[in-house]
Formats: sequence, C-alpha cells, structure tokens
Amino acid sequence: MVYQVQLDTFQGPLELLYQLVKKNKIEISEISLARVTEQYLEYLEELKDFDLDLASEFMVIASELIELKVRSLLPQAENDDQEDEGGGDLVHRLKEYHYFKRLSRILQDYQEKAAKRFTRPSGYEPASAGREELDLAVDLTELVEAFKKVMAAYRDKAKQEDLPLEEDWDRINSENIKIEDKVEYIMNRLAENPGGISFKELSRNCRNRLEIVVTFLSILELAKLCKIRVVQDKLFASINLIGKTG
Amino acid sequence: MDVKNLAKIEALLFTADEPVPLKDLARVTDLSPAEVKEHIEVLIREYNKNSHGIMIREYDQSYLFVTKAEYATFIEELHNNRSLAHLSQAALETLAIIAYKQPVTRAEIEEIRGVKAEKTLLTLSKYDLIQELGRKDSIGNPIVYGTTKKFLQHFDLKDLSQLPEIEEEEL
Amino acid sequence: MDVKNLAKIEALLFTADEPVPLKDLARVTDLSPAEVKEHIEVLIREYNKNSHGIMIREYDQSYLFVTKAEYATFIEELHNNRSLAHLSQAALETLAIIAYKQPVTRAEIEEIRGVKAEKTLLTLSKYDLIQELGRKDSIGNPIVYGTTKKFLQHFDLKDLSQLPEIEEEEL
Repeated sequence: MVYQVQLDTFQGPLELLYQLVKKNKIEISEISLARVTEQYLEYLEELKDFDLDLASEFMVIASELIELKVRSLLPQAENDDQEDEGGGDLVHRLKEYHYFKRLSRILQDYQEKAAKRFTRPSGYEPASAGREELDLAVDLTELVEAFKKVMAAYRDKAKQEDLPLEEDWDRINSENIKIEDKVEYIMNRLAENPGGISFKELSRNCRNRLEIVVTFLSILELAKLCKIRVVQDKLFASINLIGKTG
Repeated sequence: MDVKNLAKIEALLFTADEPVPLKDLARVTDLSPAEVKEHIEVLIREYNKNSHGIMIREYDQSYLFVTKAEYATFIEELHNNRSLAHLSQAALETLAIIAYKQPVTRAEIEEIRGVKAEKTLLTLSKYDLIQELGRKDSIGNPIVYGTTKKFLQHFDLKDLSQLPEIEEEEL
Repeated sequence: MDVKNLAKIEALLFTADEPVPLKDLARVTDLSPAEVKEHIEVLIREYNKNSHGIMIREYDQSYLFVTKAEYATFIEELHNNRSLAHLSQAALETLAIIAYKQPVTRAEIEEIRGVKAEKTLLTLSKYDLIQELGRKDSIGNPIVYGTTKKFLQHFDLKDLSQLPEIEEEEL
C-alpha cells in the first residue's frame, strides 16, 4: 500500500507518524510503530528534495523507527536493559503528542463557541451622551460661540473693506461622477452609433474637467475589457471609439 | 412585541461603534422599519430607567448605545490611560462655519476666517467630523464640505435642524 | 443595593472591550470588591433573561459584556462578518501545550510537537494569547510561557480550572 502524502499536510515528523498510526488503525506501541516504518520511509523518499532542516527532523524519527523495526524482526533473545531506550521514548512522545492533539481539538470547539460572543468593538472610544464629551472635549455651546465670534470678525472686516457679504453662498447639488455610470453611458451611446463615436463628441456634454477625466478613464477601462476598439489615424487626430459586438 | 427581537436588536446595537441605520436593523432582523422602531422605543424606555448606566440615542434615523453623562467621570477614570484629543480654536471655528454654512468650500471658509484652512480641514476629516459632499458647479469645481453623522453624535444632536439658531443681530 | 451603583457598573463594563478586573471596578466606584461583586451578580441575573441580547461573562475575576451566542449570525450579517481570526492547527496545538503545561519553556514545547515553535510563539504573543511568565532557574535560564486573560476570553473560560480534562488512559 502506497501512502499518498503531501509535505505541507504534515507539520513535523510526529505529525506524520501520528497520521500513519491513525490511518492504519493501530495502537501506539513499539510493535505497531515498527509496522508503519516502511510507510514512513516511503514518505521520506518523497521528501528528499525538500528543505534540509525539516528533513533532518524526520530523519531522527526515521532512525528510531528503523531501530524498532530491526528489533521486532530479531528473535526475542535475551535483550538487556538497553532495549527500552529508543522505542519507549518514541512511544511516549507519540502518546503525549496524541494527548495534546486531542486537547487542541477540544479547544477548537471552545474557540468556535466563544467566537459567537461578540464584545464591543476594540479600540473604540466610548461614546457618552450629554455634556461631558470624552473624545474631543468640546461641547455645543463652545461650537456656537466659535461661530458667532468668527462671523462677527468677518462682518467687521467685510464692512471695513466694503466687500460683498457672503458671496457665492448659492446652494449647489452634490455630484458624484462614477466610472461605472460613465461606462454605461458610453456603451449606450455606442449602441446608438454603430459607426463609432469620437472622444470629442463624448466630452462635449461633460460639465467639468473631472467629468472629462472620468470619461477618459472609462474609455481606457472599456478598451482593457475589450468591449471597444480605440482608433486614432494619426498623432493628435480625433480619437474614435468603435463598439465590439459579442 | 417579541422579547427575542428586543434581545436581537440589543445585541446588534451593542456591537456597533457608530449609529446603526434603522433600515440596516430592519434588513438584518427581517422586520419592517416600523416594527424595528417599535422595538427600539421599548428599549429606549427601558434603558432610560435610573437603574441603567447606558441608553440608546437616535442620530438621524440611526441608533447607538451610549453611556449616560453622569457616569462620564468614572469611565474616564477607569480608562484613564486614554488621552483626550482637544480641538484647537482654529479647528472649532472651522467646524462651526462648516456646520452652519454647509455645503461650503475651502475658499469660503478661508474667506471668513482670513487664514488658510487646509490643515484644519485635514484634522476635522481625521476625526470624521466633516466630509466632502461633492463638488460645486463653479469655476475650478471646488470640493464642498459638510458635517458627518459622527458630528451629530459628538454634539449629541438628533439632526442638523437641532443646531442652535443664531439671530442675525447676534452676529 | 443601590440602583445608581448598578447603573454605574453597567456603564463601566459597557465601555470596555476587554475584561475589567474586579479591583479596578472597586477602585473607580469606591465600593469594596465584595460589594461590586454583589452588584455584578444582580446585573448577571438581569442580563441572563431572554429579553436581553447581551450578557456579562467572568474571566479570571474580570468582567465583560458580550453578546449571546444565538445572535451571532445577525451580528455577522450587520457588520459584514466581523468574526475573529481562527487559529491554525499548529497554533492551537502549541497553545494547548502551554495551557496545560504552564509554565513551560520553548524547548519543552518543541520536544512535544517535534518541530520548531518560534514562529508559532510569536503569533500567539501577537494575539496576546500567551505571555512570558519569567525565566526558569535552569541552564541557560530559558523563558517560560503561560496563557493570558485574553486566552480565557478567546475560549470563553472563567479560569484555568475550567480547561477541559481528558483521561490519560484514553490514549
């Protein structure tokens, strides 16, 4: 059985060993670890080309596994007290790893439940109703006083210098020229004019410079999206737009 | 009136750091704006009681939990490492002009105050007290400024009509 | 039991985005820790009612208002999925080791997981889930790590004794 592995799925040699033990549905014991040695080594074969640092950690465990394997293949001779050193340690480490792995899964559940509890936005300066303002330390009275003061000063100055009061205070409409809108407008105009349309014609109806810039940007966008073809016969000649169908 | 809906709206307002528009509450709760409003009014009455230290404020059809003014000093003491930002006189005057004259251009503000306004406008934008409303349809298409929802919140105004009126002769 | 004190504590807890230590509440309110605790217990009972969407949690003698879990989806919808970053498997495993073995050194963590822990420790410190507790009195005086109050909050644990236990022999 070839064990299909991908390097990035294992964070380390213990993780790999743990997954092999789980996959083979065997107990964590010296004997069963010896059984997965081949699979572990197969994985290392694939790992060869990778990062040496990482590979060396895998090699340490591999040598321990080989030792276990060899010992399990040898007849049960009068083994002396050296026997437990390698295998026993690996078994212990793997068991401990398994223990924390299970704990981390429980913590994961806790985390998911806890993530359903929201707190106040962090870094938020508490809003307070009423006079005491926390963040900017200014209240409405001060705002009104500031306005009176500044307007009084202005009127004085205007009177002395004989200036017209508050010129240009006419209300205006806020406008928001968006590329999306312009793109739609250009596409509509092109649909009406299958023979094409010039940039000059498009910009004729623009109310200000900003709108001309937005028109130009929209043309660039449409050209990029291959929705239109842009043609200029010679330098400084009129720029013509032709719609592409389909 | 469903208590679960009250609780839901309470949780939604609690997690917000700026006023939540009525229509957003309606969208999320699947209630009509009128129903949300009914629920909010129950919450407002409840939190207005003396036993509560927080209350719900309305700002231009949007709602926010705030602490009651009388506990401000305790809150400051608890979070005493928080530095208080101070608005300079220049910033305050500029803000006042924008509040009363909006929409207003930078040139107009500078005309009134007789000094450059660029830095002050940056500061006020940083605190989210003013915003660009668009461009004026005159030569150069200057940007026009107005106040933000945060401005209303900061001065505890329900909407701009609540700005104190100033008699012409006071000026 | 004074309603004004209830309101005051409510306001103080409301403004916090992390658990507020009982002793800080006592200092600011001029009440004894025991008195504050009594008031908080009244608040906890009140907010546990179905009509509330928020509640008070205790983390290591500190208190915090949080929303009730059942309203999570609505809150996420309103605030465009403002959910917390989830920890990677590596970070969770490392955190589990630190939580159960604290105070623990980097070498001990690396021994258990069989891989370097440096980056993961940095990440966990950045999220304020672990902290350096001091140095161990052994060769090289290695730093020892432990969990923070933020850790308790992140996993919604009252204190470390609430960490789930599993039997060793279940292995």
